[in-house]
Amino acid sequence: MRGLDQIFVWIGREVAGWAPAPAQPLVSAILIIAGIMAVFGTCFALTTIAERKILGRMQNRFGPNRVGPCGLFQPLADAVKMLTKEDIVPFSADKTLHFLAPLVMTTPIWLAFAVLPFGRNMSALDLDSGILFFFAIGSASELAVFMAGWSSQNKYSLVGAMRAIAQMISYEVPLVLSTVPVLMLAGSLSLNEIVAAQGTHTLGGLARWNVFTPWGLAGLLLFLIAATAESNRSPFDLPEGESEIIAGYLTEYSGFKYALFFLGEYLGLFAITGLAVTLFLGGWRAPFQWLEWVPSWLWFGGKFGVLIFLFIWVRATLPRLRLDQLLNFSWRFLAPLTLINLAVAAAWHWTGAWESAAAAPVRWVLCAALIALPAHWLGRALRGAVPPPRKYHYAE
Amino acid sequence: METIVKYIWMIPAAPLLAAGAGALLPGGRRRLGAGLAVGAISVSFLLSCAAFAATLGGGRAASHFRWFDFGATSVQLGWVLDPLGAVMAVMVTLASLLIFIYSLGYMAGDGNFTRFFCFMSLFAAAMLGLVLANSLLLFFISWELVGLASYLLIGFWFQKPAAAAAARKAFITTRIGDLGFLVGMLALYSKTGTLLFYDSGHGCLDENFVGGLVVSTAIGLLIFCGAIGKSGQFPLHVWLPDAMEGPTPVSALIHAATMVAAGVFLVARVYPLMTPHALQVVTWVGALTAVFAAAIAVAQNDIKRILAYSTISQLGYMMMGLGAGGVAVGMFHLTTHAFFKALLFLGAGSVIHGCRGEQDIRKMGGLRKRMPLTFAAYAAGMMALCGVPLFFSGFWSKDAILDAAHHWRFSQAPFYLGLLGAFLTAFYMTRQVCAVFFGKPAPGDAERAHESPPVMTAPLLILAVLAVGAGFFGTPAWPWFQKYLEGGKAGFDLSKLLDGSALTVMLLSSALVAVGIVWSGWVYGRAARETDPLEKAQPALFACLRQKFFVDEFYAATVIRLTGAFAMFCDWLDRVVLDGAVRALCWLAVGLARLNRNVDESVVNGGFDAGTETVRGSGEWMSRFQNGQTQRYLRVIGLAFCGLLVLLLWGASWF
Amino acid sequence: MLNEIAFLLCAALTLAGAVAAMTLRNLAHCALCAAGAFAGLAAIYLQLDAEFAGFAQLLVYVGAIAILILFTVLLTRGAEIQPGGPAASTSRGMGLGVGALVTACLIGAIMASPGLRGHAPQTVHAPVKRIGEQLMNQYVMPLEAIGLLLTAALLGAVIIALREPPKEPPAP
Amino acid sequence: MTTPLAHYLILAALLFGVGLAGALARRNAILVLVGLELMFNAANLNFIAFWRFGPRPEALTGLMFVLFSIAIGAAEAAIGLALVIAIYRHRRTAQVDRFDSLKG
Repeated sequence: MRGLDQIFVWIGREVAGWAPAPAQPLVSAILIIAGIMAVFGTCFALTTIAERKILGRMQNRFGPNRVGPCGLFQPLADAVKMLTKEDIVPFSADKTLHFLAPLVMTTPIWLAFAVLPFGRNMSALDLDSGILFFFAIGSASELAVFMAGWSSQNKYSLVGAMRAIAQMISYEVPLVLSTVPVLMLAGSLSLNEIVAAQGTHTLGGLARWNVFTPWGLAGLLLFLIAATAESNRSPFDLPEGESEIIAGYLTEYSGFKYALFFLGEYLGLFAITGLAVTLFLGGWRAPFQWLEWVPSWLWFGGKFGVLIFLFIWVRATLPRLRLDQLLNFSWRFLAPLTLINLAVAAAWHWTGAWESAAAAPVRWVLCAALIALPAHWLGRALRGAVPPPRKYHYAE
Repeated sequence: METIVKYIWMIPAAPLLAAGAGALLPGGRRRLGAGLAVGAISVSFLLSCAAFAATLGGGRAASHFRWFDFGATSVQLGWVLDPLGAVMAVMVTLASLLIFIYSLGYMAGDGNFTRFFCFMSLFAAAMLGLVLANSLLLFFISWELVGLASYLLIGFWFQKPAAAAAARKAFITTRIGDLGFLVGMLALYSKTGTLLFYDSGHGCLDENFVGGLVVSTAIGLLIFCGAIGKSGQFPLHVWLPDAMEGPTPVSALIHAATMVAAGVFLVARVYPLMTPHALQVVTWVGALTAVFAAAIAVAQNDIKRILAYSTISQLGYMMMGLGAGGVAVGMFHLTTHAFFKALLFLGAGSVIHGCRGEQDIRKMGGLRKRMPLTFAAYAAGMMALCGVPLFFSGFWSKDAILDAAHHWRFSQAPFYLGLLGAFLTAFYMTRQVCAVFFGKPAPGDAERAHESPPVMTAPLLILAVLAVGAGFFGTPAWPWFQKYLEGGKAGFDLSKLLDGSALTVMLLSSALVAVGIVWSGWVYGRAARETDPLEKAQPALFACLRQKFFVDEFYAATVIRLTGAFAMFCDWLDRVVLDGAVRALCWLAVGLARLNRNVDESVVNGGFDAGTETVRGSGEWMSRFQNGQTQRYLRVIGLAFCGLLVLLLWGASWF
Repeated sequence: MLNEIAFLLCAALTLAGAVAAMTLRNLAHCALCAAGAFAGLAAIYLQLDAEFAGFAQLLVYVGAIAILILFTVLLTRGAEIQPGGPAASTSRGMGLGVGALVTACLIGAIMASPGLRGHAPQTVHAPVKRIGEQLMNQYVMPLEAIGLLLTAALLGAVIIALREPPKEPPAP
Repeated sequence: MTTPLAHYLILAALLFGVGLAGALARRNAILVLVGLELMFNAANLNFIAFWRFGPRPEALTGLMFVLFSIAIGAAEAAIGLALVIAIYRHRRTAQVDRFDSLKG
């Protein structure tokens, strides 16, 4: 089983070993890059079809089922369609920026995968400040969105871009802040070390994942909410709202460039899901000690899949928010709560010194209450901030 | 004792807090305001009892603190705990407590109930501060605060013009005495450099104090001036009868039991400063006052006024006792008097309350049946005041004074004056009791009189017990009180009662008292009400007595008229002489100003105009650089930076 | 050699971005070019082994300041619409002259400094942990001050940019 | 590591010059601010370079300075841009040579 766990590492080392010695680092790097691009490219394709199928199930219809077995080849058909479509550039558009925007959207996202540990010994780049790198890279997508919205010279595009940027900036605060407790307790910015910090086991062989602590659970929920907004997914997809601003900054894009945007968005989702898995769900670690024999990359993939399914499920469930609701939610609920979560993590750390056996549940309940009560109150305050329900004067 | 002295500041602090809190209360919170006052004074009472218990073994303890630095010297204030202060504190707090409780009933109908208790608490705090002060300065501060509280309470019903005038009169008259006190205090400070009473051998009352006899006499007399004012001694007694305009509990507490006794206490406190010469003056003043006031009391008709003159007279006895016999004699009478006089005033208050505010004894009568409890208590007080032998406290304390006066080595006159006073006291008190409680009720309010509520009668009865019992602590046979104050042990010896001179004095005074009571009872017990029998017999003398020997009129004719004339003269001086001088100066100034203006306009302005033109011109020239263009500023900075860089890097070789 | 090439590339990106940012007419292009220059600079930091500073530069300058500038550009678009007036300031020549002069001075100073030549860099390692420890120990006061400054700046910016409420309520 | 220190310094000087020239020559206040930021960055580059080539790089002094400087730069940009927006609201212009109310 050890061999299966390390099979990708082994393959990479063997392949690189055939190359002449000076070129070995380069070959190894190319192999890793190719591997990541292949895996997540496939992931992209599979996710599109999975999303459509799952949405279909949830909305009581079939979803795509014509191409290939059960419609599995639908992504290929879509790709062909996209690539053969006419690439329309508006007459008054800023041509350069219009061209650059999808590239700026997609390219940096690939870099973000470099620091994610996909399995044991399977991270492309073990950066000391990995998570900082991750967020620094992520900021490029905002520029891309602006470029797309601005260059199209279309007021829907511009409004969409403004909304998207406002939303991304607003939700970047809780996104980053919700990761801080993890960094704080792991004592490192390196993602590998964060996974290592979750590697020990506690009673019954249960892993010490962050999600099993009150602050970790709250952090994961906050992180997922912020991540949903950060990747412009429903219910926070109003910058791309088709019915309101005809897909926002994507209005003037078609064909290959549109596909690139699409790819960029999904890759962003993947990257951030991978980060969530790494930070809160123990990365490639097994949940129980006696499950360690399952290959680590399989664990990572499994958790990744569950979270992706969660995103799709949320998309099928919740309606789109209004802009003021969106911003209020970020600044008046998520951001304060992440700060409180920071304090809760500190309290958890301090109470770690409690000796007795009975202390563990007490500690758990105490910290959970510390985060749950503010959440309750902030939620109530938020409800008051929403304007009263609309009155219909003529349609009764 | 050393430990408790550190906490006796709490005794005055508790009512002070209550006063402060009461001042902040809204007027409607009656129960809370009164509860605060009563609670605070109860706390003080308990603390005082503790302090008293600590002093039973004798001795003295003091604690002080620095108030402020005054140049090189620091002014110290402090508290002292000794038998003198402790017995006074217990007496004050007990009387205050009883009178506060009594006031709950007496003042129940008043709209300013809360304010009343606030003022009363303030008074209690100041009085206790005075009693426990270990510094003449703190004593003086409390003394003046007591005066302020007295002023406020006399004028409590300030809607009545008479009350407002009485408050003013009391305040101003006592101020005259306080002026002497202040001067005496300053003289003492300049002489001794300290105002602390006891300071482990360095206080002004400690044994090693050496002062010249002459100066010391002067200081003692000046301080005695304050006592004259406060204790209503002749010739500054005029304010005390008028002070009866205040509510009756006020009269009982302040103007009978405690504050007016503060003068006596003052003399007792600074007794080591009193030279024999000074004490002689004290004795004479006391003796004169005792007879003088008792004589006036015979002819008064207002129930409270009679008691007021009686108070003056008794204060005279106390002074006489201090002067002739010493601290213990005076203080003993002070203590017993406090109880029975408070009792009498409260009884009078009960009577007035029952008669719906009537104060004239001629309009009362026959109240014995309608107010039995009040009558019983009042009779006890009356007999104590008269000095009915053996069972009443007044007998023992007054007798001690008479005994001391009998043994005075300078003169026998005070003794005879004292005997005369005792007779007069018995006479007027019997007259009053007969008029109020016996005979037929006068038509009007007296017929509908009713007994007071228990909240008023209960303190009366307690005071009656005290008025009777307090005397037994200082009989010649068992002089516990005297020995306690002087720091000795009292032995029980009945034979002292039968000691030659003491027995003589006792028998003599008892006989005089008996004569006074019987005669007065015979005259007034069956008289018709309209005209006083004495008036029919001696109209001239009676008129003289009724008009209080014309002292007020005398003051009006002399002091007040003189002051008025002097004020007129000052007015004239101000209007004619000073105004004229000022006006002349004004004209001079105006002339100078005219001249100045001319010079200014022609000479100075021209110069300045030229100067300002230059400044403005240069400013305009300079403002061209300040054109609001930030980029230009930045440019200049850049150029300057280049210049600086060149100068720094390559400039060194140039120089 | 590789190092030199990397430096030259990054330097070229930075300078080109800066020059473009300062010369282009379209404000949005200017802002994006400035972002490019910031990113190039971040790359140079990385090349200088200042990993943390490089990522911070990227996060703050590209992720935040560039976006802020873009937002401001969008919010003041009315200024662009106004006709007339050159893009450059009235005293453009003088400005350029002063800029060139300062640059010349600086480069002259660098050239004239003999101490700069032949200075071999030492190998350094600046792990994040040590940066954090230093921030929490030696530099804790500056850190707190910076936190305070940022909070003040945040509030100040919000207050300055706040739209003033209308003076008179609209008539009903 | 063969690139000499002087190259970094010259790059910083050029960046500074470009920023200064832009800040002096452009009319739009936003671009003036961008110029200022560029100058800021040039200074930061100098710090990093001197830290790297300095005698005691393990002290992290230059790095720390740059971190704080970046934070200050962010604050400066936020305030500056807010000011530009506020001025634009009042005067309908973002041209620096029109902001001359403080003219003497």
